[in-house]
Amino acid sequence: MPLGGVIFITIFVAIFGVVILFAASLFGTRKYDSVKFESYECGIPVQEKKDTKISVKFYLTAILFILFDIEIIFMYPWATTFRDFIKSGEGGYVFISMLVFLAIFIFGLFWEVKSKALEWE
Amino acid sequence: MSHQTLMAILILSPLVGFLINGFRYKKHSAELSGSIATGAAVISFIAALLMVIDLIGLPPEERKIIVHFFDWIAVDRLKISAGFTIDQISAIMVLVVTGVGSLIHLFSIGYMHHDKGVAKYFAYLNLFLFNMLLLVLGDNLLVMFVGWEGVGLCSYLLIGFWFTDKEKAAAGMKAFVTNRIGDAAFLLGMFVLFLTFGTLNFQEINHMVPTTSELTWLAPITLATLFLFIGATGKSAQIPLYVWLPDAMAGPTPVSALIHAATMVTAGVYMIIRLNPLFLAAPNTMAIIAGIGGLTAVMAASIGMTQWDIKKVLAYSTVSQLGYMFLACGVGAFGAALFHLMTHAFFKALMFLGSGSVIHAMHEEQDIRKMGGLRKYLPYTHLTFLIGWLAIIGVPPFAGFFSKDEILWQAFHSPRGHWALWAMGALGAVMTAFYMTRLMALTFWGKSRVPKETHPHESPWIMLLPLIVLAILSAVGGWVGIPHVISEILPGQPGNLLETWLEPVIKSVPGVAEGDPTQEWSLMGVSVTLAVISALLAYHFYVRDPSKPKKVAESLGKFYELVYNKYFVDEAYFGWIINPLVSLSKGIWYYIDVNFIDKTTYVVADLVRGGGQFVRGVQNGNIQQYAMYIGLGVVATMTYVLMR
Amino acid sequence: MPSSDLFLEVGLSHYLVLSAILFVAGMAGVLLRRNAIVILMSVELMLNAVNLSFVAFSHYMGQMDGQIMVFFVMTIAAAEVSVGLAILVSIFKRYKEVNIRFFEHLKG
Amino acid sequence: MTADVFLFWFLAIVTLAGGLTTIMITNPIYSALSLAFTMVGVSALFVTLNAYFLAGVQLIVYAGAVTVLFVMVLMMFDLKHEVTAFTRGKISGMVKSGIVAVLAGILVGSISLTTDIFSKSGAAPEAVIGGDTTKELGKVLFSKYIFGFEALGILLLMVAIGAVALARSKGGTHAKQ
Amino acid sequence: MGHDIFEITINAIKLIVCFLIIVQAVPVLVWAERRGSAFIQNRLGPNRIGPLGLLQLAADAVKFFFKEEFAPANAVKFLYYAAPIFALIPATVAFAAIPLGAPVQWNEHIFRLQGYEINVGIVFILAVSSLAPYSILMAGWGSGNKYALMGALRASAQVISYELALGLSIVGMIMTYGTFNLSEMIQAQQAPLSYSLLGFTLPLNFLPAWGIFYQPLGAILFFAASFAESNRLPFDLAEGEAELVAGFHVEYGGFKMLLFFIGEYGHMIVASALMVLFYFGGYVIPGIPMETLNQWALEHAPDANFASLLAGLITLVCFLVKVVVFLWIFIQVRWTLPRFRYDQLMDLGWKTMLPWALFNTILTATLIYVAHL
Repeated sequence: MPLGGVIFITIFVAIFGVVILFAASLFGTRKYDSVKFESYECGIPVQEKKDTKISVKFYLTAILFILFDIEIIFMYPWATTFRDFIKSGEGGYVFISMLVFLAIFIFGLFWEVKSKALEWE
Repeated sequence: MSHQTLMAILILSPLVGFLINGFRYKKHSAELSGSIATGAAVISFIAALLMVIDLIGLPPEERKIIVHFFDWIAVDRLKISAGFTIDQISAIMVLVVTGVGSLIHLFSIGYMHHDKGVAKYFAYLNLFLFNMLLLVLGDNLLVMFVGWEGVGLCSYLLIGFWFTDKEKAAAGMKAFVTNRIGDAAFLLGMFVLFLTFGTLNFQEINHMVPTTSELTWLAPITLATLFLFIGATGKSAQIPLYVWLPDAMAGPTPVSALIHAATMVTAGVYMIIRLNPLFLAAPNTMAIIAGIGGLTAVMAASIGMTQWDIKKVLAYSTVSQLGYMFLACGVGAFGAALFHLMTHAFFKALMFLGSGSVIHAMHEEQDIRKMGGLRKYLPYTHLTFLIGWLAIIGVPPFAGFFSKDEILWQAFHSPRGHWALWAMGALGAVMTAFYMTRLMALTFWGKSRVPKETHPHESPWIMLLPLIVLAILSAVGGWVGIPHVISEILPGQPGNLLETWLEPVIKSVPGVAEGDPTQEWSLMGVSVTLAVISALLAYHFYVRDPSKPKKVAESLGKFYELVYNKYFVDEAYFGWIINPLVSLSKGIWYYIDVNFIDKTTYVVADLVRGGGQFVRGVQNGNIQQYAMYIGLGVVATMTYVLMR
Repeated sequence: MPSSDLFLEVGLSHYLVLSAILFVAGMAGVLLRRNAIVILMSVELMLNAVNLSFVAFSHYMGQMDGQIMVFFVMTIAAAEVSVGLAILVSIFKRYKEVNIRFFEHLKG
Repeated sequence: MTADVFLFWFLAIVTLAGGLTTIMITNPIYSALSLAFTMVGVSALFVTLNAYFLAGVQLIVYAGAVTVLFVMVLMMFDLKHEVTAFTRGKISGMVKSGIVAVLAGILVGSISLTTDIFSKSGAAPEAVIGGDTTKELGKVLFSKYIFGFEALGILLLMVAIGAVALARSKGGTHAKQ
Repeated sequence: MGHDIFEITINAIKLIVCFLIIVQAVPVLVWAERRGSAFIQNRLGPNRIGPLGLLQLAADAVKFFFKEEFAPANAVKFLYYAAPIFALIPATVAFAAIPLGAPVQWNEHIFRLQGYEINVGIVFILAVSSLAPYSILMAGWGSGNKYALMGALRASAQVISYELALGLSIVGMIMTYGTFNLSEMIQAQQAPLSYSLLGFTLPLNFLPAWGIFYQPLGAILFFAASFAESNRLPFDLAEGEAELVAGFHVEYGGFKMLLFFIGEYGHMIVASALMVLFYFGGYVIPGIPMETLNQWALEHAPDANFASLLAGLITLVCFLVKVVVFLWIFIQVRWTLPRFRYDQLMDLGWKTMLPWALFNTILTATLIYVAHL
């Protein structure tokens, strides 16, 4: 049963990671001072606030990724069954319906490019 | 080609045209956009023609092409397929829609030549055609409803096409909102039908209708048909929901011709004809339909006599003619209704396009007081308009005569008819003759009142061609439905083609007796004579008199008395007949239309607002509280289901 | 179902009960949490629960339709999250607030 | 206890734990991570039901995309002051909890009451789809549900356009602290 | 029951071996990378410890082990420690699903040289790889450092962007084989190559029917996207030293860092293995179909069991050789090409590779459809 194998290897790797991190922490030298615990910000004094300005682009990219990802996943069942459909004589129908879908996809992509949603800086 | 392919081409061709023009909505070339759109419409028309030819090839009882594309909705009992039907009824309709539609597309190329948003305009026009085809061809109420809503949307978009003008945008809004009221009722009707029959398919519903009529008011079929009829009054501009149509004239004139005269506004009539067995089973609804139809015919015609805007006159005329169609439906003469629908599509589209040509020539002037004598500037427009005029006032052998006469005869003769209905129809016909003649007289005849700075010019051939085609159709279109009494005296005795064609799909009213030919002849004679007299009267007043009184009074002092006397008669006519009639019309317009109907809607609006204020407390914006209500509802429903 | 079988044999009802509990948990999240993003997550949880029951029905009744529905539900869920989060981000950019109770001040 | 049964109970407990953590834990980031955990659990449950392809899609779409988006947005927001985690109002809180409890009772109760309809004896063994259902899924999707499929394509297009429009609405392109 | 325990044990051992392969490959790869890059840049590289510096990796491991263990004060401890462990899991789980060699038949038992056989292998591997952003985001957030967070967001945005191109580039390949199953794909690639279109057939018998000959564009796109997926140069924007110091693992050191390394190299190995599987015939020796090999093994081995074992081992070696070639390309590219700018990276992913992958999909579909007319 592959599922059991997947679960097994997952747990195994996790335990392996925990054990090895724990073991490494036992062996390492320890010379702590307060500076060592500061965040590394290239040596300049650490700004206490994590005053990060993050471009909305990242999240926009993630949204577009989700939407296009689903469209791509829709193509997978089609890709596996396309030959079967051709054999059963429904190839043209499925082919055309996929072309329509792809046209929608392409239009979306084209629109996003044109609306500069994918421009960085 | 298989029917499936043909049907797909027929329906999708305007959609493709819409998409192409929609994507290039910023382009300005009227020729290119127009050719694409017109091409799409013509392809549709050819496909429709091929299908109808196939249909004619079938034996009469099996004349029905059903194309099923896919299952649209399948939830429990509700099974809706994206299926389309061409049968005898929709064949006529689809030919009218695509044929007249193509002509109007062609006309638009010339008419919209200088407009900036021409690609957008043609895109909307194609979208309208697509939706209209859904409406006409759909084999169940839901597909029809999609088209129904779609044409409403396109109507809104096109009325407000010049949306930078606030009034025009408002007119679009008015049309949309008024239509929504009807649409809501239509939906309710659909629900009732589904509850009753468990299906929304036309064929199945028409099969399942019981043979006995329902006599009570609250029975399901009566209720459903009433709701559907309210929906139809919205779309087809009948009392009390007709108010949007005159305002809808804010749109480009070809739009008025296509949507607000030939096709969309007839959707309500078409729906009733489609479901004719259902409506026949509800005599109460039928009575209401006939009454409303007759009333609308008279009232709109009387309003039409007072208007000065060329398109408004035509708009009220359209409302009035639609009233005729409903009158016909109401008395069970569905064939006559469809007949009149068809001829009306021809001559009213012709007149609208003609008025478009006039407006085009007059540089966007629509006031008929500033026209007159245009005959010499616009010879072809005048000629075609003349044919339209002859058709609408019912002069034999033009198209309008046959269809209108059929309706009047049926209103009198049918078991569901009544002499009062006939009287209303005849009165409407008289008034129609009067105001149409008045329109002709003020626009084309008499002395020119055109301001000096305008130089009217005849329209280009691309606009004249549709006019000529439609004029021919208006002239001969009625010959497919010549009544028996007339055909008997004609050489060759042509049969009533339309009646034979529609016979398998139109149920007749139970208890129809054989008509008395003498009676039919005399009624026909009365109505035609009255109409001609009325037309002559209008001609007299508006062409002869306005110039004569002053000239005669000034130059011929001695004969003044005589002339005065002659004019005294005329003045008396004016004072006693026309002015009271005009003020009565104005009164009806003012008190009933503006004060009563509009105010009623305001009261309803106030009630709704008051209720809203009251309920508003619950809606406090706390989304989680809303979710809680939903949860409560779910728990309650589930408990109920489990306890049952 | 006899209690001895409850733990030894797994059937449709096991999956359905699991799905129901997950669904109700998600509903509790929607009703009780204050953070709008967490509410969206709870909605996802509910959708997942429904998906689970769809697949379970599909498996035990031998029909594919359930799985197709799951496919559709996933798509719609993704669309919903995209738009929902886009709205939340817009609000957050303006008001620095993700508390659901704050949102009631946004009514016009 | 066979391996299948063991796996079911293991996954059920794991998934439930993940789901409950999602709604109970006050830190939204942990909430999102445990949601991802739940998604993975549900995906594994799909595998026990032989819906291999759907399990993969569940991972790709939910765990790999939707929840990543949640995590990214939460990290972008960088919520300093923690929002009060739960509803405060006593009455509404009680009503809401009550609804949840009643609904849970009704659902579980009705499922266990109707269990004999669906139990092993009810469904014929051959009706249970065995083996690979992926191609089957494709075939049904592209014949019976082709309309829904195309409609979803358009939905996704609309959402893409809408999300971009929303994300670029007022407030500049940078989240300010 | 005894049989079950036997099966379970064998499977567990196989899985652990898969994991060990990944873990052990990393020091070798690090060494190869350092030596290779040194030669590319006309240097010597590590050569002090052991012959050719081969023991350098052992020394590194020991050094890592004795590094000081600490977490920054700002860190969110749980996420900070969990992130490196989560970096390991996707690569390992995905790698275990890859068939490394022909199945070995020992009496009635069949041992597949892979952790587990999954019939939707491609979807499984894609699904598991799609979980990679979590580790990155957890590390970036858990470190409590703004450079780390920026690096994490950049890295995850990059990974998900290229996941699109990756996912789309293999649609054509799936269409060609009509299956998600990796073993069936290898089966399909054994036959000699021949193109057929509209009834005409162009046999090219001297070549195997590898995916690369049917899907050249798809192969290029897939390979390029795998670079980005494993955050390697020229796509290692997340680490961009000049801007972000070291990306999401700026606060990591010692063994935690090593675990990230293992994860990254694991991705590389999986990507190379998939490249071989999809486009280069998998474990089959080019020009020698499995039947011929089995025949040969039967003649040279004492009995059928050992013949099967021999064939399995030979195919395993063949597979590893192929994978090593691609790993070397990974290393070669890293030290040849400069890094992209971030906007260039995103443009490449969204505006170049995605449209080309779409084009590839449509082209493949059309060709398949036309070929079957």
